[in-house]
Amino acid sequence: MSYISLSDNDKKEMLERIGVSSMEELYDCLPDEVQLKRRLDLPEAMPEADLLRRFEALAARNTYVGRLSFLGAGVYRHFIPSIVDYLSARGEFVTPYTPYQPEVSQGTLQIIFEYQTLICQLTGLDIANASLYDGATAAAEAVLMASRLNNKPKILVSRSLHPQYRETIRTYIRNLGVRIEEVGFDGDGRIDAADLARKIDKDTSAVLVQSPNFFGVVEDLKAVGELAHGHQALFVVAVAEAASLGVLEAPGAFGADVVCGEGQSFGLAPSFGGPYLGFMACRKEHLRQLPGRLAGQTKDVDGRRGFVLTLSTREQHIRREKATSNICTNQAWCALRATMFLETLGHDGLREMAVQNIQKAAYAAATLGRIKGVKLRFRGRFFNEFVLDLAKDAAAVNATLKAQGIIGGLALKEFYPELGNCVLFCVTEVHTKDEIDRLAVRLEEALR
Amino acid sequence: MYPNHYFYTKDHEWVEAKGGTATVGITDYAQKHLGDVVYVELPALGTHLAVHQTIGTIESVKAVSEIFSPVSGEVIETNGDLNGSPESVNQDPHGKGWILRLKMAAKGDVNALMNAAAYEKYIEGLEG
Amino acid sequence: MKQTPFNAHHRKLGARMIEFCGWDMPVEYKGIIDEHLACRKAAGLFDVSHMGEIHVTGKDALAFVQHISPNDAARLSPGHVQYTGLLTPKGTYVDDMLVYCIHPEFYLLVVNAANTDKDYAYIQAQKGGFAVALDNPSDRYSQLALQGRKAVAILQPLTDVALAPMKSFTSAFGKVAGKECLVSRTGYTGEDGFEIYSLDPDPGILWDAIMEAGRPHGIQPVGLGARDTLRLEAKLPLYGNDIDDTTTPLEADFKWIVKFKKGDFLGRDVLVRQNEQGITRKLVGFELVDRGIARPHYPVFLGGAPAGQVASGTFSPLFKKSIGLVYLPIGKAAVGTEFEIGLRDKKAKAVVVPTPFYKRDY
Amino acid sequence: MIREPLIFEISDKGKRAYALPKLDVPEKKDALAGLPVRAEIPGFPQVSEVEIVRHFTRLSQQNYCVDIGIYPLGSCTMKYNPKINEKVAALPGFSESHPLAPVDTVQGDLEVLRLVEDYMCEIAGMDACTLQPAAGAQGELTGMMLIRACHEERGDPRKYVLVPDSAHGTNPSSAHLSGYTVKEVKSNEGGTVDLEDLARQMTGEVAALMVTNPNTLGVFEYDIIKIAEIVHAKGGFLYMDGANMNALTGKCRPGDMSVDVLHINLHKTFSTPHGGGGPGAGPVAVKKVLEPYLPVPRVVKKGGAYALDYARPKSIGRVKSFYGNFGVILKALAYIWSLGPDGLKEIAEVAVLNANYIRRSLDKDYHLKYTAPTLHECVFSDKFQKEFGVSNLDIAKRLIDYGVHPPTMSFPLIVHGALMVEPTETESKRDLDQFIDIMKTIAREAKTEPELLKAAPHQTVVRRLDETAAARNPILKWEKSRT
Repeated sequence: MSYISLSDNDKKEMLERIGVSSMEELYDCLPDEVQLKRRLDLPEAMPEADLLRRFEALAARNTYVGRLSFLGAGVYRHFIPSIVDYLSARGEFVTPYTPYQPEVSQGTLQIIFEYQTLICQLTGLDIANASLYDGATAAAEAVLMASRLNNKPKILVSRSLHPQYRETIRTYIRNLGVRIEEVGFDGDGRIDAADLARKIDKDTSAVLVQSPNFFGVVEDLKAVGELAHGHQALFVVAVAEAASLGVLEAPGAFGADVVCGEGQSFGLAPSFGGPYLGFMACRKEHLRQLPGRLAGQTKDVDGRRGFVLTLSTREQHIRREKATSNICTNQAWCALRATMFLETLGHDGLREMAVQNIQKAAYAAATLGRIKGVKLRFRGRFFNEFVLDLAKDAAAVNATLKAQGIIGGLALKEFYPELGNCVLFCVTEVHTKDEIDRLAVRLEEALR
Repeated sequence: MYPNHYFYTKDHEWVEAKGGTATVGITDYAQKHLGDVVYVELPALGTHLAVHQTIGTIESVKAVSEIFSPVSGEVIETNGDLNGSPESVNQDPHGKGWILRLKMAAKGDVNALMNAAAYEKYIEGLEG
Repeated sequence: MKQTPFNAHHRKLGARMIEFCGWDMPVEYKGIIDEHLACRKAAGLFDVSHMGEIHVTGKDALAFVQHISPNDAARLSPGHVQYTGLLTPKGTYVDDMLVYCIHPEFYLLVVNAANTDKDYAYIQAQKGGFAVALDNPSDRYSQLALQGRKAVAILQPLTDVALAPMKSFTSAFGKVAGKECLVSRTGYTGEDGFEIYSLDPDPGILWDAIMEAGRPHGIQPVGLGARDTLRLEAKLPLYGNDIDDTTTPLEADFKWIVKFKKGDFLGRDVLVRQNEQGITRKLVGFELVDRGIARPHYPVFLGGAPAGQVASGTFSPLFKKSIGLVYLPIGKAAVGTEFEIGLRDKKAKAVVVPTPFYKRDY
Repeated sequence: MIREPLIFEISDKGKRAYALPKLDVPEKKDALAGLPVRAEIPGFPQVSEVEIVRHFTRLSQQNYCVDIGIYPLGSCTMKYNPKINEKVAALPGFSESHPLAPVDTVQGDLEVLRLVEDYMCEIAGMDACTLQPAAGAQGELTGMMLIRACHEERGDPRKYVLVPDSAHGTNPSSAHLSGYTVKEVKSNEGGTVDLEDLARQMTGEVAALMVTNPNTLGVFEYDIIKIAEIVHAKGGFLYMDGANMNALTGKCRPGDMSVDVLHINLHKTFSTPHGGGGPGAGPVAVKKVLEPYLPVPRVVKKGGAYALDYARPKSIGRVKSFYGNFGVILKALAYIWSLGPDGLKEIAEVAVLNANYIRRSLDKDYHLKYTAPTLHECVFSDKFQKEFGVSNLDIAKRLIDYGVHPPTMSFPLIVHGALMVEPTETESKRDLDQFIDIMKTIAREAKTEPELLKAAPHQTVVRRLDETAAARNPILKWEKSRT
């Protein structure tokens, strides 16, 4: 297949106009010794039909798909209304570049503006950027932002922050003279207040907690925020399951200075890990240190309302090495889907969806909790994920379930050795009662 | 155009020294090249500045430039009005658009700077 | 006659200058024995800017070095240095050399002054289909060798390179006396020490700074004369004496630089055969039992019959006796074997001894 | 055209676009008790399905895009985005797979990753590749971190990174985030790296040089081999920004030019859509020496099956969650399979043909500061038009009136009033000729009626917007009070 629109005749005429005799001659400006003298060693071109067959064969090897699964851990299945797929597939949304020319990008710009508004409403903060890569990088950018704001050297993060978020933060700060310390969790699965009090000091740039945290447990943000502010540290809240914001109080209401998180729950497919949507919001006074693009409202020469990318002096294409971040391309199309998703669910729909998550997870936890050899690991209240402590080796149990066509929860040993046979289960509105009951039956068998 | 009792730097700051106090701003030439100023980042009061140390940054829509202290001293006042109306840097760079006041550490600092005539000659050179 | 950037320094120090393969070089300053012992006991500074430096760069740089060197350059990561030979297809020496891995696609070869042009021509002839660029910037390189147990103490204050942690046969870039240099923990004396390469057009300060810093430590400038006695005590071979295009690394007792397993390289087939069939002669060290000094090319007699000639020989300033190297037939080469060397009028008794003659004790 | 209101302005209680299945588990009455529940989300919209469909359809009509016409944004490679790619990425077998699923249940996904890694290595002439970076800038950051990690292991991370003054702003920014101080290397009169300046600045304290090749002027660094030699001679690494790979695929390979590490933008060269500013993907390909430091996990093949290897002690760690923007990577694979080796060579050649055709056709009407031969793009300036007080911005805005998207203007910084034109291989001769005619017309208009240009655009849903006001008092979200 080829997507070229030139006829041989066109090529001939164009070469003549340019004044060269051949395509090769166009490359005379390359030294001979670097020119590739052979064909690339790649599969021969495929017509669409063959291509599709080959991909379907590959997809068929993903036997995960179609099985009943209770995996969450930062990636969630929520029902996506069909208009989201329909509308977001429009070429006018898929094939433009970043809206550098506002007069011909009002669609994208207004949608980013609406997106920023929605994120502010959900997080309870003043300002939100146009998106970042994903939840993990958003957390890393939040940490960098904090150290720019108060240039203190120490970051405290809860051990119940998503393990991959912690790893990503470590990578981002490794060369910047900022260090990160972990704060443990207590029997409720919440951040260990005593440990936090012990570790926080005047060198602490920020305290970063996730809520609901990696174990699904909802943190006591008020208490953590007060402790952080008591030491002139910034209070950063990460949200990995954004659907929770539909019913849980906005982190901003608890004094969060920065809220960062993963927007995948808002209309994005799991898609083996990406593309997702990092979101980030902060207070007005920190605007200048917020990374990423911003759409702003203004007027045109005739006084009509319009939208533009603004405050770009924070960005690398102007400030170069002094920029707030090196992020350039972000996840605009993912933010567009999130906007469509949120506006489709609407105020009530989002809340009902979130409540159903709580209800179904609670039912699942109760049902599974009754099984012999199963204990609910943490006492803390949770959103749509919960940790079960199994009497048998978690990996073995998961293997047994898999043989029955069920993908159980995430075995935590690999991430938390101290949680030996604990498994993190996720239940959302897409799981039916029958499916939960089926899991209960199989789990009981597996533990016998 | 350029007040005679001011002193000027190659980076296009001006300084007016009265008694022990120096008022600092950017020149008309600088504001013209920067374009519409949208934001001025001011230093904290009490900051001690050495000659040519960065005072802060001044931003237009598409450009950022740093402001350097023409003289050494302690910041005793900053022009808060710039937060609300940064445009005064464009409209009145040598007056209402002033940026900060320093308690001078060494009055002699200004001797190293250009007077109006020298500065005007200097920018002609840049234009050519 | 070519002059090194330090020529004036030598003359100022009243060095005795000679022509050495086209270069105006110092042979001695205070005297060979003084310089020799200073280097053994404290430190010596050598101007070895006459050495040859050859660059091998490009995508196939490693493959090419592997082709021309019997040692395994693939074991070198950037910053590492390797002693090896440059061999003819017959497995005999064109020269011996150091290979510096500066970068996986940039290697620096350091060869003998006497052979630089010959080596470079030979290496170019091997280029074939390799995607490499070759360059011979020898005349732009200056090189000083600071050798002796005090080397670290003398050099450290002058450089931002952390010397103590440097392993032997590694190198690092850094400033020495403010000049950009490549500092390498290598040498040709058997002592600890450094070889300092610079491409600076005006490296004179290097000599002055090192001499200055070394004075309290008892540093002395060392000429080519002592350089030869020092290297011989340490049994480091000299091309032209101990190795040449008639001898192979196996015969010269350098089997360890021949890595048969690494794949093909110039002379491999011959060396494989020689290795299987076994060598017929071998380079060994000797002491003169009778008085006198054995020098290169003096005839050697085994049981009265001529058996070649002395390769290297000199008076050892450290051991105060005549030592040297000689090729003897396998079977007649064991330690303790006695033979004779013709000194002009008489035959003097010599005995095969363990080598190296000198091994540093720190 | 009527302006489309903000969704919040048409929102009203009781409207619905979404209904949930009713709760099928026994309802727990006190389910919310003890949780910090919010009473409402102030201002959050509530509209009907029809309103949403029309809202977004109308908004879509206010966007220009590749599917509409030529999009000659220099260095952005706005080529056609094949529709089959979208279909492939949407196959449930891929889109529904969970990144933490047991590896034996996602072998298809892992093979996709491995294939694309291998293809990137073959196309770029490198030894190993990571697909984790989410975009070009993150690729740069990753690449610089690899370099730093390697230097660190040798005992000295070094201090500086050299960047040519023609480089894109993300280069210095990424180097800075990796803990390096950036030094600029001058461009010579030909617009390429000044070798003397490079040699002068390239010391043992310099960790790497970041070059873009062909550079942002579209000029190929003819001395790239020499450049690599100068950098390598001091133990430094050569980083190549692969933003302009579209000019090179199948014609030459960075690895063969002694480049040590480069990033490739799948959303440029490999046709994945820009989506109005992402998502993209910025794979990083390296030579062997840097492989040990690549982010975890690595996709490895163990006994016929693919697995994820986390046991990499020297790795810099993760740069984002999971394995990269998988959906984007799928589209790139579809593109590579569609085109094959000859197709990939053809896109480079035709991209260069189109760019040179435009350059040749307009070099009388628009000033070319640098006259060296160029590949996939060419950079004009507004020098001729400046005489009539017309700037590159005015030209850009006037292009919009003619239904064409403007070229890049924000860089390279070494060309004032730049108009960086990259047509890509996508355009037909008809579209190219049309663009050329329009540019010529505008050049004439600049002489005859400059005011027309300064007031442009005239035909759009909004006209020139007051960016100064937007920056002076930022309005970054809708608030009830305002309407």
